[in-house]
Amino acid sequence: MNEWIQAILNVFTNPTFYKSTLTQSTPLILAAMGGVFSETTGVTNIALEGIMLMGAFGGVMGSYFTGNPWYGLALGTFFGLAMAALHAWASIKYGADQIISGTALILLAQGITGFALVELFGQPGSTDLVRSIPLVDLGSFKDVPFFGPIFGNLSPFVYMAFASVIFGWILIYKTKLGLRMRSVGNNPEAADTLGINVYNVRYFGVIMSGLFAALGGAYLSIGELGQFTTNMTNGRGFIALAAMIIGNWNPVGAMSASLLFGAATAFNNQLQSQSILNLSTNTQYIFGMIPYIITLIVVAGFIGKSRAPSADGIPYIKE
Amino acid sequence: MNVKKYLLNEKVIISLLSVLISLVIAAIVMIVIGKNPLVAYAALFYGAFGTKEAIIDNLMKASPLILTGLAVGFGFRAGLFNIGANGQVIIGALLSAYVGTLVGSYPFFLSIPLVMIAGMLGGAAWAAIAGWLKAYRGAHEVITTIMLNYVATFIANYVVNGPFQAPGGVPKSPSIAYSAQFPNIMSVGATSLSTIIFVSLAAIVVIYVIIQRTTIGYEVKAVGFNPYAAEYGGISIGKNVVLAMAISGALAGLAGTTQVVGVYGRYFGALGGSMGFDGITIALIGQNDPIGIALAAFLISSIRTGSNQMQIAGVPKDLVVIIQGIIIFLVAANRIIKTIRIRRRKEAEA
Amino acid sequence: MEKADYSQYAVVMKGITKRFPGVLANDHVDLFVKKGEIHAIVGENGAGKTTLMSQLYGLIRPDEGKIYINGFEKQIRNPNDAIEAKIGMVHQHFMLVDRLSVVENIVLGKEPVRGPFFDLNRSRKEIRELSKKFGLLVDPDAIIEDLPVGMQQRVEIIKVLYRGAEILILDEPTAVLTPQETNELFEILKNLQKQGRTIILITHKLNEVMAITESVTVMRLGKVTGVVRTSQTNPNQLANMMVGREVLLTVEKDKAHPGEEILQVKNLVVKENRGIEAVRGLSLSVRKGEIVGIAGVAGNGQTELTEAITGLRKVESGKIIFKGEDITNYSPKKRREMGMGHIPEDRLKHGLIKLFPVYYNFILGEHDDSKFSDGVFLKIEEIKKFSEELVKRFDVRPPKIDLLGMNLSGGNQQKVIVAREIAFNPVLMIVSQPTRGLDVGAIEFIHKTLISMRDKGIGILLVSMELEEIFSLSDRILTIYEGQIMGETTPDKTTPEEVGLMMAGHKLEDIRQEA
Amino acid sequence: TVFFVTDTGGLGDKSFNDSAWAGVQMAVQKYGITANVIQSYEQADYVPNLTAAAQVADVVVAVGFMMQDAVAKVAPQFPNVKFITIDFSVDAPNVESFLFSENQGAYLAGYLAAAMSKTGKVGFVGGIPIPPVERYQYGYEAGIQTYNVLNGANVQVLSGYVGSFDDPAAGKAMTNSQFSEGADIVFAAAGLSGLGTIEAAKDAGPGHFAIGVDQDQDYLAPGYVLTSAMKRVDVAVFDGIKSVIDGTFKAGTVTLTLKDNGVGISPMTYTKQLVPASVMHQLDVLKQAVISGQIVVPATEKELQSFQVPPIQF
Ligand SMILES: Nc1ncnc2c1ncn2[C@@H]1O[C@H](COP(=O)(O)OP(=O)(O)OP(=O)(O)O)[C@@H](O)[C@H]1O
Ligand SMILES: Nc1ncnc2c1ncn2[C@@H]1O[C@H](COP(=O)(O)OP(=O)(O)OP(=O)(O)O)[C@@H](O)[C@H]1O
Ligand SMILES: [Mg+2]
Ligand SMILES: [Mg+2]
Repeated sequence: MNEWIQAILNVFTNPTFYKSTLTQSTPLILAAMGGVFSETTGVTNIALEGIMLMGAFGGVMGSYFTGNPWYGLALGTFFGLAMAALHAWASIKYGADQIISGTALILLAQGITGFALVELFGQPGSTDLVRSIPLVDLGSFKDVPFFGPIFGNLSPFVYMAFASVIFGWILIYKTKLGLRMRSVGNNPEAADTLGINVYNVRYFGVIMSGLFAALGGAYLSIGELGQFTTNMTNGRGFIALAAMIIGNWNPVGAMSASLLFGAATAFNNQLQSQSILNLSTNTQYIFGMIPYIITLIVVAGFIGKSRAPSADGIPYIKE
Repeated sequence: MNVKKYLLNEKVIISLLSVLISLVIAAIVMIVIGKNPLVAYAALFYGAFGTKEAIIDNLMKASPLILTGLAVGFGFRAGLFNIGANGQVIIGALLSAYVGTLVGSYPFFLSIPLVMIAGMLGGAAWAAIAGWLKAYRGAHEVITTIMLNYVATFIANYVVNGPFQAPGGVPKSPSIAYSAQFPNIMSVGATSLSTIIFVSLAAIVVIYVIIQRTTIGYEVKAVGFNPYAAEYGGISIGKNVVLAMAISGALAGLAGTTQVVGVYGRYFGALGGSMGFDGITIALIGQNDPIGIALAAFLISSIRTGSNQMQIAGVPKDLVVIIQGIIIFLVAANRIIKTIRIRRRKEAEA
Repeated sequence: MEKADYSQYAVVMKGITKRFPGVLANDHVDLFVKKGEIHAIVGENGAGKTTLMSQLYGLIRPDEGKIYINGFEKQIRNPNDAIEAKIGMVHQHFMLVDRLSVVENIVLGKEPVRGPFFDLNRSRKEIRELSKKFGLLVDPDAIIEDLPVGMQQRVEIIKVLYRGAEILILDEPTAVLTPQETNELFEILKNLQKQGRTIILITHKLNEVMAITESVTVMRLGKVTGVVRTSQTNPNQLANMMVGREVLLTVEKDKAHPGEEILQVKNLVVKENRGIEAVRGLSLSVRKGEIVGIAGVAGNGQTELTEAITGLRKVESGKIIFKGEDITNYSPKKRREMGMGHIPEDRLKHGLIKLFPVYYNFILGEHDDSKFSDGVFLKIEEIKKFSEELVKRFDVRPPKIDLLGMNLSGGNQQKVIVAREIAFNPVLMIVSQPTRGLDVGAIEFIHKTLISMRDKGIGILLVSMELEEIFSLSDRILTIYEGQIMGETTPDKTTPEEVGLMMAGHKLEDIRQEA
Repeated sequence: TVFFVTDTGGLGDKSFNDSAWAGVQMAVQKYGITANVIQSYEQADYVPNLTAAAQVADVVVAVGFMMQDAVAKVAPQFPNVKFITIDFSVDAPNVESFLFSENQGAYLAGYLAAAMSKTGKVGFVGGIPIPPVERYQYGYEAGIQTYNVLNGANVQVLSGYVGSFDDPAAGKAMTNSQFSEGADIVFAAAGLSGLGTIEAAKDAGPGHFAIGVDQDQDYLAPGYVLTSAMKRVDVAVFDGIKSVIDGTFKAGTVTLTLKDNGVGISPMTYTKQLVPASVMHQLDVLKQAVISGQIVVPATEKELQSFQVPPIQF
């Protein structure tokens, strides 16, 4: 028992736990923000996973062909926007079932990335290594005890993630456009009678979701690893979806939920790395469950009912 | 009634057109990468229907998809989005595999029902967790079912590597008793058509009847359409949410069972594959209508089965995934096609 | 044909025709509305009033016909065009974003901004000014879903004025208002008229037509069946034009013969959604064969009271006794089984499942009764037979039992609910707002039905915002104010004024003492 | 013609599927045979794919223990088709099965890691605990134990699993955690997730190393991959095909070990110079000891617990 307390103590006193929490959360925050944008305007976007994947691939592709990771970032986000545009086109213009459309886009993303991987890089599975976005080096700050190691050199994506939350919150709750987004997401008919172009506002929301989700994906490839591997998003899009719901479709809430999940994952990694508990291999399975169980408990125990925008997922079709 | 017929025809036409269009788009891609689409599609068709094996394989792939499709579809009827079919498949399969190893001494008419019940109970219980959490703790089922999927996967990996591992150190369960295995209708080479296909067909009928003809179906739909009115009508929302999830999960669990008792004879590996996730697509393409779901399941299984031959014909496996994506996308956006057709008609008239 | 001069008219609609699948909603309709007048459009449910106005506001496009605004022909393709033409519409089913605040709803689409930001303070200010100018007081920061309908309607009107509308369309504005609110609304309308606005008012209430309009257009089955100056007509004549037959605008009933008490409510306390006590220690009783009317301004606890009695809402303290049994904690189901019927206040929320066919809606609550189910399976044949009978008996239109609930007009939706609740012959009926939004024909029918139920010995608790309805139906009148009963009286021993005073919070004995 | 049927991992797994395909290619080069591959999308595809392959091919290569049952079903149906299986054995007259003692290669890697560690802590990152991965893990840990015993050291090992074979980001995070707990050399047996470990080593900078797996992965980050615990699936597949071609095909199970270079550690193209000659020598000695059977490298958790390091003189 004692060594467990000791181990857990170690985890929480180790700056890496906090840094890891940040890095694990970053893709989730960005993708969840995408979800918030889309669903605030009333379009469910289950395709986050697929958009992330495209973002990740585009990032590497751009960096590979130009040698400049920032162009990679641009290409990645462009791919993300394209995917989102497709989703928007189908579900807004043609009142498509948004969940099927999303599912389809996930398949498309898996197919396209896998296919292009072979066609462009001549090998399946993973691309060559490419230049990735340089870390933000805070110089001497790195030497500040405890905080240095955490914030000393983080990927710019981490800052982007938190910036996107602030940006999202202000846009949605403090601007005219945000007001229109919320109205369109809750009662498009009413917005329409006031001469608001429901379709355009929804296009905006969905397209933005493409931008953010793609950033989240690009982080994984050209932020973390400098290469793309098949299905490297590995379900993060769905976790982000969950985070958005736990966060009650609110940027800050979604961020908190993402952080929670990131922390749970970091905790799991750090705890497994404690030498004082020499664990039998089978316990690894139990450890793997930790993040998901924590999420379940939180959702069931503490979060009240979360309330989707009233018109979320309902196509708006005028006769 | 005629109206419904008309719609159904319309639906079928749309789906077919979607398939057609996406095949055309994919063909273009193939030409671009210098493959001959005709050859590829010949292979696709041959791979799905060309031989006895193909047809059998196709049916065997379709039957669990029908079940997960029904599972998700039933959830939708109650206004629930069960993303968790995958987890329910796993738990169901594990339980029936476990029971399957115990019933060796029983005659098949006991052991077969037992494994099926085990699978359904497993899936039902697993889904009911999410149902309960929604009904009484207000937890959104999309979150809980996603999380439960992961947990189920870990549990499965654990038991087949530990307590429930077959001798030989490979992560798979011991094989189930012979008396618990579903008989085969016919075998061609190593490919066998198992009687599990009947389970799926039966499920279609049962679910259709439950939805259309029973009090349960009435209450579940009422809760799905308008919980307030349901409560006003003396229908317990909580009870029905849990019940609907449980039924949905039972179907998914049964899908798991069929794989254990009809395909692998044991639990092993990623037995569920993506069939839970496919269930969502299938349910939606099939418009939550049991018949539609059966057709949708067959559509997907045909593509999957044919795709292997396509690979042999030199088409990358990912291109097949792309084709699937496009088909589903077009089915989702069936209005695109509708509009096109209406324009056509207008032009025709003019 | 010579070019007519419409310059004296704010609105002219000529030969408007609109078809919906299977229906001719408007059939060459002509509408002439003089500048500065209040013009009524009346007609049965489904006559085509809303459709006509929807075209004037650009929500739907006419198949044929022209629209002239202030004498000039105008293409109105969408609400923007309408807004630009200074036309505003208050919709029958409110067009408010319930999660947003009053301000946000009002300025939506025409938001004041400061730099990149939406300028909340300026919006507040502008709205306060408007409110003052027209005497429409609202709390700018309240969230819509927390507001009573009366308030919501004010928001709708301010919304229209905020856009500087000169021509106001109000579609059944009073259907959901209390008498007080209605009077206030009319003051506002008169006030607007004085300031030169033109107003088109759709209503089913002929006394309102008589009260404030200058002229009336009557519609029936999509056609105009008459245009009259209000001063030259009377309610009965209008009613006949609408329905095409004689209608009784007054209810005829003989004396009640009450039996033993069937429902007792003892110091009931119930909270409303936000956790504030809405019913505060209220007691009442209903006997067999009598109609007990609850008069009161909306939002004084009526909703919570009826929901508590029918088991849809938790009781904080107090007792509910039904047929001598304490049912305070019984489930809605149990109460139904004991014979308690309920015509709910909100027909779309509680009363009806819009996506169920009519024949399924007819068995809601009875679906597991042995009549319709053998425990497992529904007896579809019985259900359909049963439904066909009801549709005939209650003259539901269109008489198709597999039509979806949502495709019935509110009027017919209400008939379905009433029919259902009567059909399982309860011994007690809790009735809320039974005729809200219905046309005179439908109202007449429902009133008759309630009386005949009473005469069959059923106890009825009637909650209505319509004093007239309370007076014409009730055998005893209880007036509720802030969750308490201000006093009990009977129609013949009191006056609307006296009840009105109680509705405003004066206890009966105090009123009587002063007199 | 040769047909290669992958398991659901598919080509590009940077593991046995890739190596097997490499082996097939070698054969193609050498003998000018034609070869084709079918990648299995899901488990349910194993039987149909093997069947389809067997219908047209002379030799079918099946990789990954998940395919055991499927091969057992299909092989008997095609008596004149030869099956070559990797990582699992099937008992049939037309099946030659290759197994690997991954633990032996990992054993040397473990010893090397322990010897090279400055911090006295080394790490292990696994994908999902499946037999081959576990053999790597316990062999590795045995190697470390050996180093401790023979050199009176106390190098500790931190082991963790990321729960997936295709999540490099997760692999990187896990590795960073181990670095932060003091490890400076981390062995990843985690398929694509292991790429994250290599990336982490690069980020952590000089003094940190990853150890690659299955193939020689040293080239992926020259100077940061200390070595790779290899498993010559390619060789096995090639030999198998060769045996069919020159008619020496022999049904049965072959377990490839250090002895026949079926497993081992990479030549350390980029890191040799970092390793003291003494350590190189000790590795040789140990290698011989394993080959001679003086050392029996544990392959399971149980065997590891009862593992006794024999007294070895360098
Ligand atoms: N969305 C619609 N789709 C099809 N038909 C419609 C639709 N809306 C109205 N109709 C048809 O148009 C007719 C007129 O409807 P409308 O809403 O104008 O009636 P109304 O006069 O407003 O009735 P009420 O007094 O109940 O408001 C209806 O009888 C109906 O058949
Ligand atoms: N989607 C629809 N499809 C077909 N008919 C419709 C539809 N919506 C409304 N209607 C028809 O329009 C008519 C009036 O519709 P509306 O919604 O205006 O009724 P309402 O105003 O609610 O009626 P009431 O005035 O009694 O409340 C009804 O006859 C109804 O059948
Ligand atoms: Mg109307
Ligand atoms: Mg109406």
